[in-house]
Amino acid sequence: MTTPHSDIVYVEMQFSTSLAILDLIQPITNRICEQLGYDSDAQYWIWLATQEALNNAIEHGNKMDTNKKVQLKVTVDAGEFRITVKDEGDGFDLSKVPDPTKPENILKTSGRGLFYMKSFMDQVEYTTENGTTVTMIKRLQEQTP
Amino acid sequence: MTTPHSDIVYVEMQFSTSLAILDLIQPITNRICEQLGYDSDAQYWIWLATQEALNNAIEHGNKMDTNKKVQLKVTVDAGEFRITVKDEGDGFDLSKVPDPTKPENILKTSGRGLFYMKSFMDQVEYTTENGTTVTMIKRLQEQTP
Amino acid sequence: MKINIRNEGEVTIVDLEGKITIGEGDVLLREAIHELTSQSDPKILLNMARVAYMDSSGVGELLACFQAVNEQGGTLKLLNISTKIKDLLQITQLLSVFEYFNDESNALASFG
Amino acid sequence: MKINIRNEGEVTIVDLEGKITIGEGDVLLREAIHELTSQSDPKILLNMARVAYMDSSGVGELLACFQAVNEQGGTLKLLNISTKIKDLLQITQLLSVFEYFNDESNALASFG
Ligand SMILES: Nc1ncnc2c1ncn2[C@@H]1O[C@H](COP(=O)(O)OP(=O)(O)O)[C@@H](O)[C@H]1O
Ligand SMILES: Nc1ncnc2c1ncn2[C@@H]1O[C@H](COP(=O)(O)OP(=O)(O)O)[C@@H](O)[C@H]1O
Repeated sequence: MTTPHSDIVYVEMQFSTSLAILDLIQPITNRICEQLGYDSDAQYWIWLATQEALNNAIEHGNKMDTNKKVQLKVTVDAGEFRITVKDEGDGFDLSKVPDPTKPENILKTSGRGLFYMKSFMDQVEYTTENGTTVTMIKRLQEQTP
Repeated sequence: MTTPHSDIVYVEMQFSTSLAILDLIQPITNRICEQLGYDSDAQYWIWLATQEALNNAIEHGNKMDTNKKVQLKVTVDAGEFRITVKDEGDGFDLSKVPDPTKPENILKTSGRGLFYMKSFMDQVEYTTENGTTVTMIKRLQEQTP
Repeated sequence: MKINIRNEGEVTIVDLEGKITIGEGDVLLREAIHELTSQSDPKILLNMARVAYMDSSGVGELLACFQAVNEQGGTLKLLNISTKIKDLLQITQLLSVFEYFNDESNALASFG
Repeated sequence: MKINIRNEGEVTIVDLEGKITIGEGDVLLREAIHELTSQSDPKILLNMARVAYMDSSGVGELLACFQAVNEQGGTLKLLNISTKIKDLLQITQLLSVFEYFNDESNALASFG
């Protein structure tokens, strides 16, 4: 662990809808992962979950509309790494999202993002009000998958 | 130039006071510089100015208080690259900041940050209300220094 | 992503290098496979030794390629998938869908 | 930042590698110079060939070192400063304050 002085405990970002930003966000989540003592495996899965959430916000939420914005909030509190992604889309009905591991869905070429997010994070919560907000929590020192 | 589709035209960040974030912000300003067609020299000076503004917000504004936040906004509009840094400090009197190039100040070991910002950017403006906000503008395709 | 294509007898080995994610690599991969499936009965070995990262879009892309090749009466197999990619396929029940190898000559021999 | 110290006759060459910015390199540099100024009449050559980046804090640090060495009756000179660092010193009227060289043997010879 580094000294609290140099620790990053809170970063909030808002950016115009663009996939180009993803490569610039990854170092931020990685840096916080290191700070929290996650090994490189855990870092990998946390980034994967974060990327899936951002992809969904950009693609399904904001539908690539560059006038819309995506918000990302990463906070560290009481050993909990909390990642929130918010878009300006129409929301969706979580209960209608098919389970990709059901036999009839296994060979579909999409629909695994949410499943991965839930697999690699300790908690994933959705709210849809003025867009979609997904909050993902990773508790300290549990390793995935 | 890349396609507008992947362009980053707006990034806003808010983070807890920490110097550790600087390394994570540099790729963002660099990426936008590339997008705007600045060469690596211009990139270097734009980052230097940005870093000086962030250093001042962290050090003089928020006085390293990790409970306070720094806000950075980078926007691209009409070929103008605009960088805004805001802190939660007490502000200061710009007119009282000594000119580092005056003979009596040349050998001082501090006091050059603002001067560099003004040297490398086309426009630098300060407002002090609920903290300090510095806005720096770089117009497209003018090279520095 | 970089793609290199080599032929070993009847088998086409596609060496992938980089990331297979949304907006990066996915389209390139699709185009390369599309090209290869214009011939009949294609035998394709995707060498993923240098694929450092893949997300759900990448997994979807892999499946799309697999199915495109199958429809053409061909076969697509995987070579050198990392533990992490194996995990991604495993937890979505896809590991058994793909035939995969850790050794190029074994992989080539398997095409018969 | 990495610091390596070598002696060439009476001159101590300090090889710097990395960044001299606030919170990075500045303290290390200060400590290294502090160490060296404990001897009398120190002759120090700061080799900045591998200093890729410096901000206003770095410039201030350089000056602090310069002055600390002077107070000790010594001399501090610069070796291999990049165009960008030269620009930083130039526009703040500091280039004439420092003696600087592009060639190590010339620099060493200059200490007399
Ligand atoms: N932020 C979002 N806004 C709107 N719809 C979403 C959002 N995130 C997910 N969805 C919906 O949930 C579905 C499943 O998402 P996901 O599991 O990530 O798979 P995929 O993105 O491959 O479709 C999407 O197809 C979409 O309909
Ligand atoms: N964001 C800020 N909040 C409060 N004071 C500031 C801020 N930025 C600059 N200052 C004041 O202006 C002075 C000059 O700043 P600068 O030129 O960057 O040099 P330095 O940071 O080395 O002192 C600082 O010493 C400080 O008093």
